[in-house]
Amino acid sequence: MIDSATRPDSVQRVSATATVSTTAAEASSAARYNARYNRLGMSIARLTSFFVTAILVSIVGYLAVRGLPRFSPGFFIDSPINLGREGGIFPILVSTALLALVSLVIAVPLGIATAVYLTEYTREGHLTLVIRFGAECLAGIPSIIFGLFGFMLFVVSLGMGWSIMSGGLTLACMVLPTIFRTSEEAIKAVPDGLRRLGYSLGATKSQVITRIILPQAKNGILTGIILALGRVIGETACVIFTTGISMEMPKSLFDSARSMSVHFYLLAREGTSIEMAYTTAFALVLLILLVNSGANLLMQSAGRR
Amino acid sequence: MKYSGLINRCVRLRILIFAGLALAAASLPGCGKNSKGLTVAGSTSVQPVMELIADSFRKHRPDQIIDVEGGGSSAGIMAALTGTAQLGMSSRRLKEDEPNEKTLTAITIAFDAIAVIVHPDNPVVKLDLEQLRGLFSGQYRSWKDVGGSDRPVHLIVREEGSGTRSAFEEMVMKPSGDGGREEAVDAYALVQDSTGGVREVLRGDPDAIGFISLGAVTAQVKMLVIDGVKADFETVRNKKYRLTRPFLLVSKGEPTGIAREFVDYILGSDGAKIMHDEGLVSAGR
Amino acid sequence: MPVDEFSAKTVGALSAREERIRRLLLVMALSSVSILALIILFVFREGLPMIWKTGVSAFLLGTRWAPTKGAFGIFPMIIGTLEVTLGALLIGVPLSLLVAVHLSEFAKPLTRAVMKPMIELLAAIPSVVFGFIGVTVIVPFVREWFGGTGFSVLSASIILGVMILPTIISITFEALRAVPASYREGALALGATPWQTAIRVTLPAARSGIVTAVILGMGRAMGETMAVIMVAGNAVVIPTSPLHPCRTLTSNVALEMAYASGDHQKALFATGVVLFVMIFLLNLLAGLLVKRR
Amino acid sequence: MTDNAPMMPILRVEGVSFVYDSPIGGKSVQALNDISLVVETGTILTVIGPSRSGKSTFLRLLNRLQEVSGGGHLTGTILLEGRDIYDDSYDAYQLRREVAFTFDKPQALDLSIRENILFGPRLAGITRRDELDGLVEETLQAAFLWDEVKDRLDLNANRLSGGQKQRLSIARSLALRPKLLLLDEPCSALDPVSTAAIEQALIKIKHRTTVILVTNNTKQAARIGDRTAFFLMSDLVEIGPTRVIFTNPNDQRTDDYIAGRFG
Repeated sequence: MIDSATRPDSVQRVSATATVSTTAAEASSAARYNARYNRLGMSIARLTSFFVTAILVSIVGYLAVRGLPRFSPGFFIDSPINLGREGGIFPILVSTALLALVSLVIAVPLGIATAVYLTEYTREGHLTLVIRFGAECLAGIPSIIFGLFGFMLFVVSLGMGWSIMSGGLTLACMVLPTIFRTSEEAIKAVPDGLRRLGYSLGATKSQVITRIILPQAKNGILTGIILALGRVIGETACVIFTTGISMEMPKSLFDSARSMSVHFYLLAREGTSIEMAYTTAFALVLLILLVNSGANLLMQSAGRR
Repeated sequence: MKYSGLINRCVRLRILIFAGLALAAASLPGCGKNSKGLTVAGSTSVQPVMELIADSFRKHRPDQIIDVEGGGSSAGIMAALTGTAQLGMSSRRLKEDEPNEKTLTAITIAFDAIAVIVHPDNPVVKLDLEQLRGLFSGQYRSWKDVGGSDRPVHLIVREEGSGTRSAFEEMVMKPSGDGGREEAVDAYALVQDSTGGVREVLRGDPDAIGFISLGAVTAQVKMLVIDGVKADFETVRNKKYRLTRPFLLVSKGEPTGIAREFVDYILGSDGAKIMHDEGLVSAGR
Repeated sequence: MPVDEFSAKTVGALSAREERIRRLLLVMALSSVSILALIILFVFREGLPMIWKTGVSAFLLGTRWAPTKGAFGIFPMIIGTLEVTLGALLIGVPLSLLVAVHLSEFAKPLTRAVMKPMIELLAAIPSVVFGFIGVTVIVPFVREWFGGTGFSVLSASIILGVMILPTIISITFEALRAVPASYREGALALGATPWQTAIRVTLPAARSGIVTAVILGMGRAMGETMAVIMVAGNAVVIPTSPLHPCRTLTSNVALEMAYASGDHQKALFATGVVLFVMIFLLNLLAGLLVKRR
Repeated sequence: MTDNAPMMPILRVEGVSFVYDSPIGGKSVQALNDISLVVETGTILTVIGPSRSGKSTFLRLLNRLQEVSGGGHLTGTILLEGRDIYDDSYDAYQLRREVAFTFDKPQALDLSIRENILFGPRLAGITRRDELDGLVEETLQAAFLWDEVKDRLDLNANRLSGGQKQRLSIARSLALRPKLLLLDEPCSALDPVSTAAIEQALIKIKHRTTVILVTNNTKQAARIGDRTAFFLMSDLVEIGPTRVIFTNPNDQRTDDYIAGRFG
């Protein structure tokens, strides 16, 4: 029985002029109403969670159903034949990996270095505010604009042509704001006490950064990198303009290449082969599943030493 | 100290990358792509057939690297202008406002028919130009107006600037003869950015009508007879089917060396055969 | 004599190394900041002159977009972007809040450990795949059940609504987890049911995190290109009903960039400028809302 | 008020004043004015006084840790064994190894107990395995923590209780083999048992490592302080042998504070 002190909201709404004391009957009906309301609310929430998870399972399932018939281990080893209507996607897999590697090898150090410099070596001021704000706005810019920026700068004026290098540099510019902002948040989350503790043990500023702050912020930074990797692998418009669409196996970073998402896009949109499009999409989702769960494991193990 | 070693290496790594980045940016303006092999870039309508021709050309000249890129006609033309690609592919005539189009030489390599397609269940079989213009300008709202069933008309067009669309607008939306003003395509027309996109929409919507390259027509869609002429290899070659547009290769000055050889190969019998299989009429002999 | 964090000097070899590291970090920070500035300048240099040339009001409020014929009005697309983004939020936000509350407040640790990574996987699926599933599943569904061509604001909203779920769910989840347990215990101690606690106490306490989540979700919806192109129909009209086709600013750029040249290409950059300004205002709004706590 | 003591002083502070950098537009805050005192080697100096009397700031100036938490302007000199620690030629990072510091809130690095202790020595370049292991045992013994953790040295230090963490931070500071150990209210958050353990440890190590202990617990000062200094509103009111300060101080304000008439 709820004592009269805790007046459930429902009773207040029923009669705004009611006196403070409620009769026992009134209180118990409110209790039943609350309990039912509570069960209703919680079950709606649980239902929605299952619904959202079901959406995911059905997407992956749909891709699997449509993609599995043509899916064989060979798919990852052979090269595409006849515009990708048959054969495998080995060169495309390699190109995607190279593209991700080049873009992250450039964007990760730059992003973390900027985050470290702006949090540790400068005082909070107008400059840091402007930079942070600029990065946030850039993170919202659609990738096609980066695509054309990359095309004009790297492909044309720097003469790199359609190549993994141009694509990698463009994708690096695109994910740099994301990595910078997530790293900065992670570094800021490190309590100041740990910094002072480091200094009190005779560590220099760079030692405090490399031995205390970065290890402590590692999980946050890793999350930023995974987000960036997801975006790089999923990118199409920007990659078509900078890396090109050649299905040949790239022999150097300056050869043009086709990433898996672009391959899926061209197969699906040009209607070259819908089945192969689904197979590629299914392989892509598997790849991302691997990367994500690998990273989660890394974070879990790093979390509890 | 395992983790601090990792982080220290990270500092050295950064120096390495930064040097690499600077080196890459500095050393590259010169060499670019053309020093090794041939790059052909441009229109996404021309790219598929160019890819097939390049495949067979690679068997013919294995020592040469042929790189076929997409990106659209404008990107192709710009690539040809800046030398990023020796040959630019375009599915439309060079526009007047294109910069110094005087320095670009255009070589017509094939004629591509634009097929008007509908859903297989659509009873309509043929249309004349005037009806086609009426449909696409939004004048006729229902299939009943052109002899079909009383169903709303769903128009599918390509995006502004695409070779296929500008050719269609020139030949259909401009009333022939009295040189009247070109009618605008109905604003409610759905826009898809690729041949596959148009076909994909048509496959699923019985009330839709669109236009794509003849080569891209498949069993899932029905091609209409326009002005009494059915589009096929013959009617395109003898110009009886009037909805055609040229596929062009553009290059800065006359193509030379491997580029010249590739163009000759395209216009030659091998190229013509591949183009024929893809529903194109070669502009060669 | 100033005693300041930056005046603490070391002596000898150690100080040389410290200074070298500081200078290296400075150079890298400057280079990445200059890249950011370079991109912003690039978009404005290409796009801004075109806005002046067609006149700001003509460009922003014009309703006819025929770039090859010199008509540059992007008002229908601004409305398209706003409608699609609003639609996505109307679908995405309620679902996300319910899921986040369930995961953070009511879910058993096992269900949380299973569901959370799966939802995060949703974020990793490339937008092209979403777009394609949209065309093959959502569009026919909308066409049968609601009529019209199926390519509409509604289809785009559904697809974007699903795409922004992981972003909003995970950030809201973190915000809810950050609410100290004492808040919940306080409410429960006063006889509130778990549902009332979650809705009346925990959610309000995490308000600033939730606002950030919604703003980031909105940013993702506005910036999305590929998926929207495939399902929205891309007609340049002001959609007066959710079943009408529409074109968003980002789709406009991605659709025509391949074939745009001269003024047409500059007009597409101008669309990029308008988009940048809209996202700029969005982030400003987020900044104000969060600080006001 | 200067003070002349017979033994060779390890630390001499002459006319030290410190003004905090005012936040933009705010009024600058005088944290210390004209402090002069001497600390003998091998003794425990306890520093007492109400909060905001500047005693913590004074402590942080002795090993230049104040620079890390906030800027300010210092006048006067601080001599460690005769050398001015604020002279440009003095390596601040080396100073912090010679003058160690433990904080009021018990804190540990997200590492194992052993790695926490060895963090400082590794930075100082000590690499030999046996020397490192020796340091771990010796400092944990000195901090009265060895028996409780000797068989779980690889446990993450954050799993320890508040009292254990504080003793660990003392062991961590001692691992630097400092000449001087500064403690800023180490027992403010601890239970009496842990407080007693720490006081025992300080008495045991004082002959090798001189101790300066800032505390708001006057009884603790009375218990273990050889000499005591009383700070009030950024002034050094009085300094002298603990017995004198607690029985008949020269200054009435010291007597009032110790008797608890104002805090």
